[in-house]
Amino acid sequence: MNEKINYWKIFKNGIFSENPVFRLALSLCPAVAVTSGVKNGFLMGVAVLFVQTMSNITVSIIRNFIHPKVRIPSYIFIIAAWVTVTDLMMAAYARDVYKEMGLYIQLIVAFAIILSRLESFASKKNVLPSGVDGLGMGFGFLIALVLIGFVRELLGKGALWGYQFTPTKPLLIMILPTGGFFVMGLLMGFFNWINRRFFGGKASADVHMEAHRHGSH
Amino acid sequence: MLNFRGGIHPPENKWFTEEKPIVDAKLPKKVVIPLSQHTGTPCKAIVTIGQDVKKGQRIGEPNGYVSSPVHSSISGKVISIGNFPHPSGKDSPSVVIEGDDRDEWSEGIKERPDYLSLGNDELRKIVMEAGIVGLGGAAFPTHIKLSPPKEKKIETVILNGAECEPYLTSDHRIMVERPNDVFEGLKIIMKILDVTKGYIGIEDNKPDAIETMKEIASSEPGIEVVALKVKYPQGAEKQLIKAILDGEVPSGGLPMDVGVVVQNVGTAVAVYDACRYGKPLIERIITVTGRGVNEPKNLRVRIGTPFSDLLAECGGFRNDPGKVIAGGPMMGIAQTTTEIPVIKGTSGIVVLTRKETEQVEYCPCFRCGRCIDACPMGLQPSILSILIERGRYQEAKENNLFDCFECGSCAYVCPAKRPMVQFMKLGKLFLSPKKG
Amino acid sequence: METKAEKREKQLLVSIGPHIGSEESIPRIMWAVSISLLPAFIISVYYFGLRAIAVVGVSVLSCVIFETITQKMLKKKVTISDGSAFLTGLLLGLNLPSSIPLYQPVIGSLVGIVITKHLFGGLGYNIFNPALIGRTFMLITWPRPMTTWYKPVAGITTMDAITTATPLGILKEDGIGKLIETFGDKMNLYINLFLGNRAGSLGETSVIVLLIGAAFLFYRGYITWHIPFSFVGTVMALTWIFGGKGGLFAGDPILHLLSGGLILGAFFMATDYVTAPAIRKAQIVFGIGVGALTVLIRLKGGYPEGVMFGILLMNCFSPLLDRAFKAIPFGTIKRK
Amino acid sequence: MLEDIGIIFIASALINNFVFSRYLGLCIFFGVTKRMETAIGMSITFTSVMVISAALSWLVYYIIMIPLNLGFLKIVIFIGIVSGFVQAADTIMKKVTPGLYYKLGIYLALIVTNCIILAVPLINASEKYNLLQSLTFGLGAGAGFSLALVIMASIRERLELADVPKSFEGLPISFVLTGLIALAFLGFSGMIPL
Amino acid sequence: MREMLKIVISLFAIFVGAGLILSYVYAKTSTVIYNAQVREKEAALKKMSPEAEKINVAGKWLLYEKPNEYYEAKKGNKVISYIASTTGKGYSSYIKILVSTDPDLKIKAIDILSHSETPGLGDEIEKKDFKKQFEGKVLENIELLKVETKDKIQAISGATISSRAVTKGVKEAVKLLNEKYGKGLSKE
Repeated sequence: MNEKINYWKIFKNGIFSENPVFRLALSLCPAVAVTSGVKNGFLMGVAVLFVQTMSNITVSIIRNFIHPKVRIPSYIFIIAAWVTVTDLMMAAYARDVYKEMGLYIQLIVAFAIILSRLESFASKKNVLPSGVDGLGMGFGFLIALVLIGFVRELLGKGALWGYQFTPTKPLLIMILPTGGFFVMGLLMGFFNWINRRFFGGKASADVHMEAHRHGSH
Repeated sequence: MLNFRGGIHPPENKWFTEEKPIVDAKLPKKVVIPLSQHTGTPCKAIVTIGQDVKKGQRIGEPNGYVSSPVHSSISGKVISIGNFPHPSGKDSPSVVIEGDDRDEWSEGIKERPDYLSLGNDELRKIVMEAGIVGLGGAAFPTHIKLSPPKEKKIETVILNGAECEPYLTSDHRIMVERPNDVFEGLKIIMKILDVTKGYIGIEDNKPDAIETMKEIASSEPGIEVVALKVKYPQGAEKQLIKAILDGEVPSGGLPMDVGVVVQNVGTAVAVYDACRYGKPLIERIITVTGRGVNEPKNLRVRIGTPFSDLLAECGGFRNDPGKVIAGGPMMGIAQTTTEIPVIKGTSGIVVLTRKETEQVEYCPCFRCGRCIDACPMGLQPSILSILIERGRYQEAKENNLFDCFECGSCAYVCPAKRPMVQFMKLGKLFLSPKKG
Repeated sequence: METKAEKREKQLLVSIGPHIGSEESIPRIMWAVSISLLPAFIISVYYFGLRAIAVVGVSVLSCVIFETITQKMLKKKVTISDGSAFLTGLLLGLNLPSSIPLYQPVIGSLVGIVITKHLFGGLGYNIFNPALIGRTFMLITWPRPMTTWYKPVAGITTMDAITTATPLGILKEDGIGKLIETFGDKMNLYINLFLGNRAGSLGETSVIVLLIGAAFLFYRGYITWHIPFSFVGTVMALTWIFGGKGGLFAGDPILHLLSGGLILGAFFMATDYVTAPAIRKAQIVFGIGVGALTVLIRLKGGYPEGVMFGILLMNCFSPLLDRAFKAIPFGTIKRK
Repeated sequence: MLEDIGIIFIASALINNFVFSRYLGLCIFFGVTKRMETAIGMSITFTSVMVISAALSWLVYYIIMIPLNLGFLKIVIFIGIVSGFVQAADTIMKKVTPGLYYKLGIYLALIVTNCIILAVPLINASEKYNLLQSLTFGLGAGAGFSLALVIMASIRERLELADVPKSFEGLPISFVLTGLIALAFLGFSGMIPL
Repeated sequence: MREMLKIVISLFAIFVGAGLILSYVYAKTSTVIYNAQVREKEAALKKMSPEAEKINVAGKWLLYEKPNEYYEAKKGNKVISYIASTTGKGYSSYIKILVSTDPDLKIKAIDILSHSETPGLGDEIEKKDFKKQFEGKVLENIELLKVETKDKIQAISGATISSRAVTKGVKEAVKLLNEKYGKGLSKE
């Protein structure tokens, strides 16, 4: 049994204990930038999920072919290629969302989370676990984005997925940049509190610097 | 008006005693003479229990370079040598002498009407032998201040008559009552240091002292009496030098680094007494005052007299006393008991009522900046106190913590009632090499 | 047996010096500032009616309540008696228009007290002025109610008053001509602005009563000239130079001095100890900075009034300024 | 012309500040502002890389990519340019000015995975800025980012001494703080009627 | 040297591989994107004049250096409407507007295509109440007032800059249509 890889564990890992946004504090820009609504957050999440999974798989497949001295540039090329694919697909098939967050879709290429997973996981593992890891990370990211989007859209617009509940916007500020930062900060603080209160855990570590270093050497 | 940066102006409260002439305190029945009454190494006792001693007899031998002998202040019998309470708050080795009421001088005491003809080294030796230390409070052995290293050229002597601590008036009374002795003392000091320029700095709230001193100074070329702005801590050496000479002693440096020696007016009188009359330092003038005593007085007191005797002489406590302070209310030390001897550095006993000393819980700093304005050393006590509160001692050190001489100006002005001096002491303690 | 005297001696207090302290304390300062705002509050009731009491009352009450709740939740000592929450509420209330729906100041107080103050560690640690953050939050969240002003009508009136723009609003939208026309002539304009007979936030309108309060604070030494004077001076200088339509030096500094929230901001909010620099030299730079930003926003920005944003923006720089203008330790200046 | 350049500079530095209103560069923003020294080092490095990569990208984009109709490859190409340039700078600095390299080298390494470096050429391309405008945009964005870093570092130095509730220590409070700064920066909105 | 060659080959292969995949995706999607853009534009124009059978570009014009177009909407051979795209210089963005008029150049409708004005204030230019005010107005009536008005345009309180931007943009467009299709011409 021991030899069997626990795919569920790898998958779960990305969603909870190593949630890229709330736990690893990586790729924070999109977490604030595109989460003024659930829909945007969801689609961004899907885009990252796609890029992460595909890049993980690609790297895993050709990992023996990549020359170790130029592995970072190679990874970046691979990510950039998949991002371009996503970019073009969204431009073609999800036009109204794309107009709002096109720039951020293109910037997925610079998300530290993706590169760091390639370096720390996909480059060492087989295709299947790498894919599952990508899915897990992507899902963790997606869930975080949807959650932030949920709070912001509900408070900021009185709506969910564009469906309006209230006649007016209750707390307009929440859909502005400043509100995005507030919601991020308060949610992170809230999760830390829950974690400390009920699970006795530590606050989310400032590990992102590590990950950056890790990814770029 | 001569001034320095920072400082505060607390209520002076000098009216209790500033008009009251110095009177001799009753001869104490028993004195406790600590062997450590000065900055530096404590003395070694040279008497044994049961031994008879005379007034002015040396009972403690200096032990090292920065040290100073102590003498018996009464005649009587040594009844105990051991650890006794000391105004610094810690018990300290002391010699206890029971008086025999005869008050006889020891034989070695001899007058020297021709003292001016003595050589500098001889005079310096007299000062040392007499156990004279700075009487302003710090009690640094005077003979060391009078022996600057060769490379430091001393150009000026400043006599400190600022007496900036609230309540205290002993220096004030000395200047009014013994102005000539003060001058003679200053001249001896100037002679020893081979200096031609002397200043006497007096805070502007003692016009009578300024006037008296100026009168005498008019006939003394080279000595100038200057009025200083009434401000605490005007009497701190570095601030005094800044105010009078506009010179700043560098951080970590001494007055001699800018060619100055500062002495207290009381010390000058002691120097004169020692050189002229051969008297060792066995008595000093102190102010017993505050709303907690019945009859505030300026007293001439034998070293070693317990506070309780003096308080009784001043009519005892009144108004529910809350604090008995050895020294002034700013830098003095609160005592747990009145069974404490007067030592050479005790400039006064201030008794505050319980109401005056009510303690309030302190709050977080709210950055009003008053302490920054008040700090005479140009520090930022607010930042220092927060750094120390958070245990970041090293950063406190980088912010010049060691320039702080704990004058308490910051704590005085702090609306959040933060115990600044306590923080500073704590920080220095943690940074001192012993504690690592 | 201990004698009475001995017993008493045992109770002697021991602490590290100094053994005396100044009379000043945080509550004393906070309440004094609150009192200095009292004239402004009274005049706001005169001009805007009972509604002023309701708005200020709700702000003050909710600030105090949020302070209590937060401190309880954080298991800290409840310090509402120090007056700082009261003052925050008072300043917030006086910075609001009279017609604001009453649930809105509650949210403003929540943001001011809980997020701006206590999340950052409570009194002394907040980076931004809580009342101003509360107000700005409200302005962004409810732009319409926060920019609906009523003409002051002396006496006890309510909502049947007429909406109008603030003098700065008119100045920005229609120019100075229209503004003078609204008030009759230029002298009349100045007088009305000075007395406070104009639309605006509750407490900002009457320059004279604000100056009375400020004079009290100066007298007590609770504020110094550094921030308010450099702030007001900069605003006047820059509006004089750049404020006019017909080239340089054609502006009307007096108009800019008297209108908007300049006096309220300069004397009561920019001077906030916690959020302004503590070093005097830094305070002057701070004041100049607030003034410059205020004028920039008034003349070029999207909002008619820039005092609030000016102060908040410079609040960001306070730690930097304190750092840059560190006090000079004694002994660094050589003897002359 | 000059006015146009001024507007681009102020808009990119203040009004549309990368951090406070475009939400870019957050990882670095939170990562390096714990200490003033690193914040300043990062500011210098970033601004210079941003300006230079803006220029290089502009040249490649308009001289090679547009004529060859390769616009859709801009992500791949731009990131290639940025990482190539950073790699080159890294090597050259190590050889030519080792002192500076040891001060700023570690920041250089962080740059590749940072979105704001990539955002500059992407925005330049989508706004169709000319070379001078692109350079100005890069400089303005860099200045704005530097400003944000320095402010944040100075505030966080103070925050470290503050009694922040445990759950909010570190990143959460930094986010709230950034929100408050962003709120203050809203004062600049509408400053330049576009 | 061999090492170097290996590196180059490795990188180059990845690069070419990526390039190939991308070219394929691009080839597939670019037409979709282009078509979608065209369709979007058509749909927007169609909304301005629903009964038109054909809407043709009649010319291009510039406002605030932004390219705009104007169109003739025809039913059969008869022009039933003129449409112009125009630009407003708003509070924090350029506002893209479409205006349609009937043949006598009375405004039929306006539509706000895109903007990023202040949420809560400036974005009220999108509201029906505001847009409806333009209907039936001719050139002389397109003027912004800050008071209640029937025959002019009333500004949105608190969002004067945005209201003015839209009004000015619309006015410029109608002025242009007037120049091109002044009464005498449109009759033929």
